[in-house]
Amino acid sequence: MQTTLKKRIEIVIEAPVIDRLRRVLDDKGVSGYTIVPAVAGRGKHGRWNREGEISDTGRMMVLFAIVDPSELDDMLAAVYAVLSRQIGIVSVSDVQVVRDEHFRRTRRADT
Amino acid sequence: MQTTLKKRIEIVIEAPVIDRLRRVLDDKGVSGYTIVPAVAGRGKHGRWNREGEISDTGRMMVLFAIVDPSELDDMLAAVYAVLSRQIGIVSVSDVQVVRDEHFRRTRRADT
Amino acid sequence: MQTTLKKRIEIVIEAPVIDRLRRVLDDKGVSGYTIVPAVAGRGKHGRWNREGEISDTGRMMVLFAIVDPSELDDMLAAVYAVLSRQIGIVSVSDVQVVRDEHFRRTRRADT
Amino acid sequence: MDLFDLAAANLISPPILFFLLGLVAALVRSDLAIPEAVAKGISIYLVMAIGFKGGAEMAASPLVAAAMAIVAGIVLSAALPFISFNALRLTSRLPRVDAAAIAAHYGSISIVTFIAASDAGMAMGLAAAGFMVAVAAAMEAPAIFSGLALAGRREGEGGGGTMIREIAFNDSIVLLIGAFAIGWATGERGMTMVQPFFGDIFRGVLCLFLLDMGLVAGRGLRRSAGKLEWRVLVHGLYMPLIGAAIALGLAALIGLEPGSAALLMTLAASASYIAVPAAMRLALPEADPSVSLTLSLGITFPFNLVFGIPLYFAAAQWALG
Amino acid sequence: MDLFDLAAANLISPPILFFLLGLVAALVRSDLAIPEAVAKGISIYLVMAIGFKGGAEMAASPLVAAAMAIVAGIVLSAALPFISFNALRLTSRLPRVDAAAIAAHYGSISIVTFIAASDAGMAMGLAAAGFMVAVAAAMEAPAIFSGLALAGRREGEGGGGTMIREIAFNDSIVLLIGAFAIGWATGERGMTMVQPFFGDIFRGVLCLFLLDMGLVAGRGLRRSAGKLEWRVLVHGLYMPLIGAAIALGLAALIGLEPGSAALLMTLAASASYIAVPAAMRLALPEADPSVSLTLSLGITFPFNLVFGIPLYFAAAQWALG
Amino acid sequence: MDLFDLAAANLISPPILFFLLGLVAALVRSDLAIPEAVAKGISIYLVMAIGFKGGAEMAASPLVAAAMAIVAGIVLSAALPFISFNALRLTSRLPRVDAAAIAAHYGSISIVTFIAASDAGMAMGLAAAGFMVAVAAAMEAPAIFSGLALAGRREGEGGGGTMIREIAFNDSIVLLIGAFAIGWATGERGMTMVQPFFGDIFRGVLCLFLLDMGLVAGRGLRRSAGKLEWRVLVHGLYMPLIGAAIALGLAALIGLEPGSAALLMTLAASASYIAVPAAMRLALPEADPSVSLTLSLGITFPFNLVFGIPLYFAAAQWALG
Ligand SMILES: Nc1ncnc2c1ncn2[C@@H]1O[C@H](COP(=O)(O)O)[C@@H](O)[C@H]1O
Ligand SMILES: Nc1ncnc2c1ncn2[C@@H]1O[C@H](COP(=O)(O)O)[C@@H](O)[C@H]1O
Ligand SMILES: Nc1ncnc2c1ncn2[C@@H]1O[C@H](COP(=O)(O)O)[C@@H](O)[C@H]1O
Ligand code: NA
Ligand code: NA
Ligand code: NA
Repeated sequence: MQTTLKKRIEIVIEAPVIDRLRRVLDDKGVSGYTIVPAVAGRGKHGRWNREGEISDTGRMMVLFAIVDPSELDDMLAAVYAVLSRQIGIVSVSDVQVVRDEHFRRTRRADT
Repeated sequence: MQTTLKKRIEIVIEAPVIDRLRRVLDDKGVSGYTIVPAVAGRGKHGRWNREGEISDTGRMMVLFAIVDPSELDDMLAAVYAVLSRQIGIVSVSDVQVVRDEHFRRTRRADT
Repeated sequence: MQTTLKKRIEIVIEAPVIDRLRRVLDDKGVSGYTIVPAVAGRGKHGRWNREGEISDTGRMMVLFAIVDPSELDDMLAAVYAVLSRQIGIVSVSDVQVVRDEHFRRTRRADT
Repeated sequence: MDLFDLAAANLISPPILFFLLGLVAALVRSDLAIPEAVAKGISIYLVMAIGFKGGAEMAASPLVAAAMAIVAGIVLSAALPFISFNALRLTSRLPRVDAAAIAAHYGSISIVTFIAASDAGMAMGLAAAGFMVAVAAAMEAPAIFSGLALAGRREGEGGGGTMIREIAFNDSIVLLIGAFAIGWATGERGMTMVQPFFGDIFRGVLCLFLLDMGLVAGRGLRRSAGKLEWRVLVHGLYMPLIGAAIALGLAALIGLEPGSAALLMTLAASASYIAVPAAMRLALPEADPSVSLTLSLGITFPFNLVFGIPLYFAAAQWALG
Repeated sequence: MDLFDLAAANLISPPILFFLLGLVAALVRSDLAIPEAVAKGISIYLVMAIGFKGGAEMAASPLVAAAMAIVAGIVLSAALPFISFNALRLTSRLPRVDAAAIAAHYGSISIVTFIAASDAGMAMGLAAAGFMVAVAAAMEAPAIFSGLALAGRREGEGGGGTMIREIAFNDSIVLLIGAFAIGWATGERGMTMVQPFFGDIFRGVLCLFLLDMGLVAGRGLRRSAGKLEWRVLVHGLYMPLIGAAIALGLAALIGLEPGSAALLMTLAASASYIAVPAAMRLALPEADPSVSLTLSLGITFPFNLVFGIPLYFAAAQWALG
Repeated sequence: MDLFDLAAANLISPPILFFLLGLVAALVRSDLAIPEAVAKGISIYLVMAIGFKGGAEMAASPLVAAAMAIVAGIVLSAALPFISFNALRLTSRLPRVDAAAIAAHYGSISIVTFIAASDAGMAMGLAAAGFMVAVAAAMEAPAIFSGLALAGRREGEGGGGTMIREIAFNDSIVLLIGAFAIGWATGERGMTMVQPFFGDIFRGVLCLFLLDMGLVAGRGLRRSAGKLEWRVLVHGLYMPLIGAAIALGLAALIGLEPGSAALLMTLAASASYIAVPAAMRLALPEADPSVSLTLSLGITFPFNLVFGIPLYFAAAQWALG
């Protein structure tokens, strides 16, 4: 099967800024992303756990986006510009995708 | 530690067809998979968000399966045959696993 | 952008032992991890599905940790020592991270 | 009460006002949101409660009347998609498969609209027969088969037998019929045992649920109403009226009293946004789900809730009262 | 009422019928499902309510009787696993560790079975003493230690001290005892303040919860009943009867009235499917969890709910009434 | 009732006892936990109910009194952060941005503390005016702008206009004001329609919610109290008293009756742990969220709930009764 190399960016980010992150990705024309809820974790800022919480502060969300290698640096720069002072981490890995046409960069997504 | 190369297939797929996807994987004898719920995202079909929804339409699920490289093409072909008209994306990456015996292909899984 | 190679360990583990796993990672000084809930899956032990369940037995959690390659073997050994008899799987992949200072190994995490 | 009084009473009832609150909150982009699990839990409660109450009241219903109403419902569910489909094909440039998918939504029903109408009827003192719950259950599925036929699809494709099973054992049908049967079996005595939960707090829980439905409808509207062709959009306003008018005729034919007739009209007027969208994703994946969902959830649902229900009650009373 | 009447009354009560509805829905593979978060939330509500009510009724209970019942409960919980283990080893080829794990489930209790039995007793007019809630709490943990002993496990292994803490501060024990203490402290006055929530709607909420339990039990059965040896399977049917019989003897010995005795029998007859399975995964990971869970949740739970509870009430009334 | 009686009555009321149960359970590391979705659902219910009831009682309130109370609330919310900030800077070595973030929490309010105080007032027979709900809504946001000013931040940075929108259409403000307006619009008649859900079971649901809040507060305390400087920690105890005292003065000035005055004191004394923490993460990301959250949720919230509320009611009655 014909596959193409893409980059998978995975961002663990505190929930209160997830909307801001989505706006950045939309503005950059990133073709897509998916958000998965985390329920617990640990980092430099200590341990956290969602059970029973009613506030969004202190919870993390995991966002991943599969992008073209050519867009990677641009996108990371944008993400860092906005989120550098927030709590979270970013990592990047290689993936292969099958349907390439799914990942064209679009001009601007609908809101 | 002795590790073996495997492939990690990650499928983001609309919720109404997740049972059909499971059936395909079971029939192919894929040794295992795990499903994680997504809560929001964006793609060619627009933005979505789970909050307050009561219907499964319009939500995505993330399924990942760690399989032997030899099974990969077969499995992708099967997945695409069934899901090509549905909303979602598929990506593949390399992973190392430690306990290899966990990933033997079985004939047919129980239902 | 300056990136560094790290290892991403992904552990699918039965929920009742997740606290034990967290304790092991804290003791090893692993700098961070994130836990994501799975909702369904299949493996050698059969199919499972969370809907309507009230007990934690039989559900899986996905924990991922991004660690320095130098820590990998140590950490895997520790994880296996404790969890070898439990239900679950472990896989490792390569990732690039941007802010390296995020992943220094700490002596012992707060509890 | 005349139509104007009915409309006014409906508009200042807490359930409708909470729905409008949700709608407005979503339109001003408030981050108010009810967790998905809670919304699903409440919808299960509402279906159980309405099913149970309907069943408990079956003692008072002649079975022949029930059977006739069920047949009327099935006919409506199967026939309305043909009207909806042709109207869409005539007035818009929607592809065949999209028109067929939308048509299936309009033949089937929205159980929440039915619940809100039952509650409104009770508040007006226009109670309906218990068997109307069974009519609601019977109307969910037939429209799906009409929709598939209109799309030119054979049953073999897209799942076939599996799909028929999936539709027949669809969660809200199973729950509605099951709770109805339990209510019937336990009767008055059973109802007394669970009255505080399934009866007393029902309308308050409905307020909470309609708040959520308002939020969902409002978000749906904001997201995609602008993208709909206006000829498709107005379909969401006139199709309920067509459905209700035909249902009124059928109700007169089989001799339903006004309360029950208004509910049959509501069922005909309402469009599915849970069962049918899921079925369409399986059977007609080429159909764009956002068009039909915006139409049924963002246009028809609010229209029925705010204007339709008092109108159907007024018409039923005027014609049959 | 004789046994037949009791059984009939139990069978047509809404909670049991909703349980059966869930069971049937799961067996016909309906996709009906209650969200996990809602199911957990309801189970917390039920435990709070039953604990609170038990505590509020403590004013009426002599403390000596309470102490004796608690001791009887602890004895049952610790002793029943030995019977269960030997029966399994004698009749089946289960490995030692699996038999020990199952045995621990049967010594411990199912709080939902207890709640359903309390509710059934109330509906029959056979109220139980408030302290039976404390007996239920006391019976959760001892069986776990018996199970570990039967598996030949020392306390040092598999967590040791940590595990004892985990079991003692187990969520349902903490909540049950805490709510019991609060009910006791606030008495009649406290009960009045929260009666509508913890009292009036209780049975209705129980219906919703048992619907879910039916779904869970049915899915469990469908998934793995076929894989169980039949000798293991019948253990899920006779072991409750053995437990109930011994409990009836102890109840007679310490002079419990019929209502309380029937609850002690129910506790003895019931098998854990929350606390013990989790503890076994930590302490005896080699034991196959699907065997014990299918047995306790898929076989014994429905058996007790549908047949056991009326039987235990009838027997208690016949022997002690 | 004198202060001692009030304190005792408060301490043995089920809601407070369930809160303490949660606190203790978390401190002994029990795994008791209410699912996040359920906790959020319940908090939505509580805000809806309190808003609706407040609105329904507006018929009885003179609008001038309401307007004056709202102004008093806005003044408190905007001014208290300046006191809190200076106290923190004087007594501790907290960086400017952290002190400003904490100060914003103390100017704003905790809606759950307000709800618990309303409920306690009702139980004591010291009802408050319906408009106090509007006062609570008005007090959420002003403190945030004071906090930003104290941090030396212009509105342009960190989101600017977007942030003002996010704060004004914050979910609890929208819901509180919306439910208040609906209650006002439907009045007595509306209240009767939903009394069983929004009225009768309210206190019981509050018990369940405070159990959760106890668990959350206890876990927060366990996790990070040890890391707080004690000079910061005591701020969580004296700042509520300062706020309450100033509020009492204002209440006397504008002529509030004791019940309403006690609620104004409670609002001034309470610290936000939902809206403000989220706003601070957006606007002042350098501020360490764990410090302010531990302080408001782990120290001030339990203090107000257990000691503050009876104290404020006693003081209001003594000064204005
Ligand atoms: N090395 C890591 N691997 C996976 N997740 C991490 C890692 N470091 C941090 N996180 C996640 O990011 C959150 C914030 O990290 P921190 O800013 O280091 O406290 C943590 O609570 C974790 O959920
Ligand atoms: N490039 C991508 N990276 C991550 N998730 C994606 C991507 N593209 C699509 N998705 C997910 O798949 C869903 C459907 O995609 P689409 O068919 O492009 O609308 C989206 O809503 C996202 O949740
Ligand atoms: N190959 C795999 N890929 C992804 N997840 C898996 C795989 N194998 C097992 N799992 C997950 O781990 C759980 C336990 O696996 P097992 O012990 O094989 O039953 C399964 O229920 C799945 O959720
Ligand atoms: Na219809
Ligand atoms: Na037992
Ligand atoms: Na304040």
